[in-house]
Amino acid sequence: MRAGVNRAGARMAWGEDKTMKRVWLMIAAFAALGLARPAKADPAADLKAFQRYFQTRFPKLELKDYVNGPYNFSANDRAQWKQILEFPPYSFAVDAGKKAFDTKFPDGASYASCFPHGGIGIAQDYPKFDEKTGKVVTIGIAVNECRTRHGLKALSLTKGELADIVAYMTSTSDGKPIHVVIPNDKRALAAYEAGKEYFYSRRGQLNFSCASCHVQAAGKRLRGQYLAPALGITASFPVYRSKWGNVGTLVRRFIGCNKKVRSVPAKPDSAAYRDLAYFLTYMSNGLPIAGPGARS
Amino acid sequence: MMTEPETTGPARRTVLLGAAGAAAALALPRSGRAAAVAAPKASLWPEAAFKATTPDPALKALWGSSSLTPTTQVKMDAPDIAENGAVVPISVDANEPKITGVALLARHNPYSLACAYEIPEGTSPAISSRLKLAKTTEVIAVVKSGGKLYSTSKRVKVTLGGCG
Amino acid sequence: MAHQILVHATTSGGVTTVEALIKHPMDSGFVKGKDGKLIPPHYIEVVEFTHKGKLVLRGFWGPAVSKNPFIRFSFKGGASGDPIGVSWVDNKGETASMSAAIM
Amino acid sequence: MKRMAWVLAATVLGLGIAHAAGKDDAARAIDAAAAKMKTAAALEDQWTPTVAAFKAAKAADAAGDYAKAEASAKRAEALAAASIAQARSQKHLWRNEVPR
Repeated sequence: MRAGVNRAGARMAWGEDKTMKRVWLMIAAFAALGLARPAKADPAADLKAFQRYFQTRFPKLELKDYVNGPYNFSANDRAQWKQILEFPPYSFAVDAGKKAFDTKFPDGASYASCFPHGGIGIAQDYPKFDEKTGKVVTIGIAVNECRTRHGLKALSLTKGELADIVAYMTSTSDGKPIHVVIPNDKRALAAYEAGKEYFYSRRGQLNFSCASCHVQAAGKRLRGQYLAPALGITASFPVYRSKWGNVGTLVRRFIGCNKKVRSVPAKPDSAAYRDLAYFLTYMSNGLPIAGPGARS
Repeated sequence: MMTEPETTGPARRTVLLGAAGAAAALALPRSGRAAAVAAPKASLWPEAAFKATTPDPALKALWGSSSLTPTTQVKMDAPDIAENGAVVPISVDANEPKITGVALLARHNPYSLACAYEIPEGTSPAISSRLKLAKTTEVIAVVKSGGKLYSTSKRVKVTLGGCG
Repeated sequence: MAHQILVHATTSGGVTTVEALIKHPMDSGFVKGKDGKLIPPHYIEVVEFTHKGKLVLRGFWGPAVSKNPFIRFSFKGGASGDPIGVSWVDNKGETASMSAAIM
Repeated sequence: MKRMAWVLAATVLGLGIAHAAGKDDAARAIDAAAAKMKTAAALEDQWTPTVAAFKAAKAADAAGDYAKAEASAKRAEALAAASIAQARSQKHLWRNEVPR
């Protein structure tokens, strides 16, 4: 009596059995039938469709309103948020970030020397595709690359000093339209596609994709809180979350979302998160930077 | 959904500038600045009032009375539902003459008294701050004027924050 | 760095409005840390605001005041450039103070 | 619905595998789980309960509770297998979620 039934059942559910494998393939093929074939990546067309999707669902919202995330959906929450923004809790982070940013490295260089325009007013251009390495570089990763180039240790990409620095840099881009560029380079397009696939793929034991919450269920309540639409969601990062009690980066939020659906998060500097940030931020192109932000 | 969506851009920007401007005057403790400001005396803190678990003994310990006169002259702005119980913005204002004290109490917090203020002459009783509410509770604003206590209260619902 | 105070004081129509954000954990003693143990209470007990050395507000705070406390109040008088003093003492005896000019 | 199916499948599989087990059974189960988990990780779809079950298996194994070690390892393997199936199906299904 060694759980024979269970094992058979298990095989069926796992899709390990050969017959089942065929069934899986058929299901997959069937699912793919209705769509255009996995065609060439067309970020511009995706962007249009993405923004149109939300504008059809929430006709009263203007594009720029999406940077206010969940606060478009509840007057009660919005009023509290506005009161908190009167003296925003991320002020300390911006202040500390500016001090760190202005501090010279031991070799005499500084963060400003690593960025175009001395790092001021450029946050809207990130993530960027680096043609040398063929990788996507988020603003946080760029800060770390700057540090290591000058003999300093890389910082945590999720919170603390790096989040403060990025918060300060982002504050100097306030209101500037997000301007993520996807060059006509196979590697850049592949990174974009990988980010897109990550965003829409269900994962974790709860079988949620990023899109399940932030596209399909956007504007709906999940345990008392409104889900922010994916459109505009990156604009407020880094963000001070009352729940955290400090400022965290976009990648910190990725990690949190992954854990929430019972999925082991990727590494903060992984290709998965770089590509996800690339795709997701690109989807908000044209919306104003509103970071650092404050959320519950 | 909100009928009048608006962005926060400009207002937010002002705030940031304000904070950054003030940052110039940012000071570290005991930094020996020329205009040194003396630290308050810890002994002033009304410990018994803050250790009381219900409003009545808290007010008795604080101001010697728990007899409240509800009035519309005391105004409190608090949300119907707290977005996050850890940070609930609450403002008080009052129209009574000669106000010398303002206090906020949350009936169902572990300790009811949240904060109390001494209002010297010339200072307005209008005070905004952010409080923690452990669960759904009546929040009571009390104002001390001419030896009497005036109050208003409001129930604030606290739900569990969900998304993680 | 540990004890920052941000102050924003403006004057208009003979009334000065003071806004302050004070960096402090304001641990209530009821919250568990990552190690599963309760974080001991650590909160500001008394905070004072002065205008040119004269007390304009004294606050008594308890564990129910939010982390990184914010306060806004106003008083009659005050002119641009006048010093506003802020100081606090917490339940562990730590103190911090600063002075900022009215904008 | 789909979500429920996954959770159910994973939960049902984790149950009913307890039996008298020896040290070798536990070791075999742990190895099998580790192998499946490696595949799941490569597909960027490891589930946190998989990791928890695997940790529990290792801990029980170290404590000499081989029956528990084997049961936990099998649960980890089942969960990893479910996540692999999820990841593989999503390689195609994700496109259905893209707004058009």
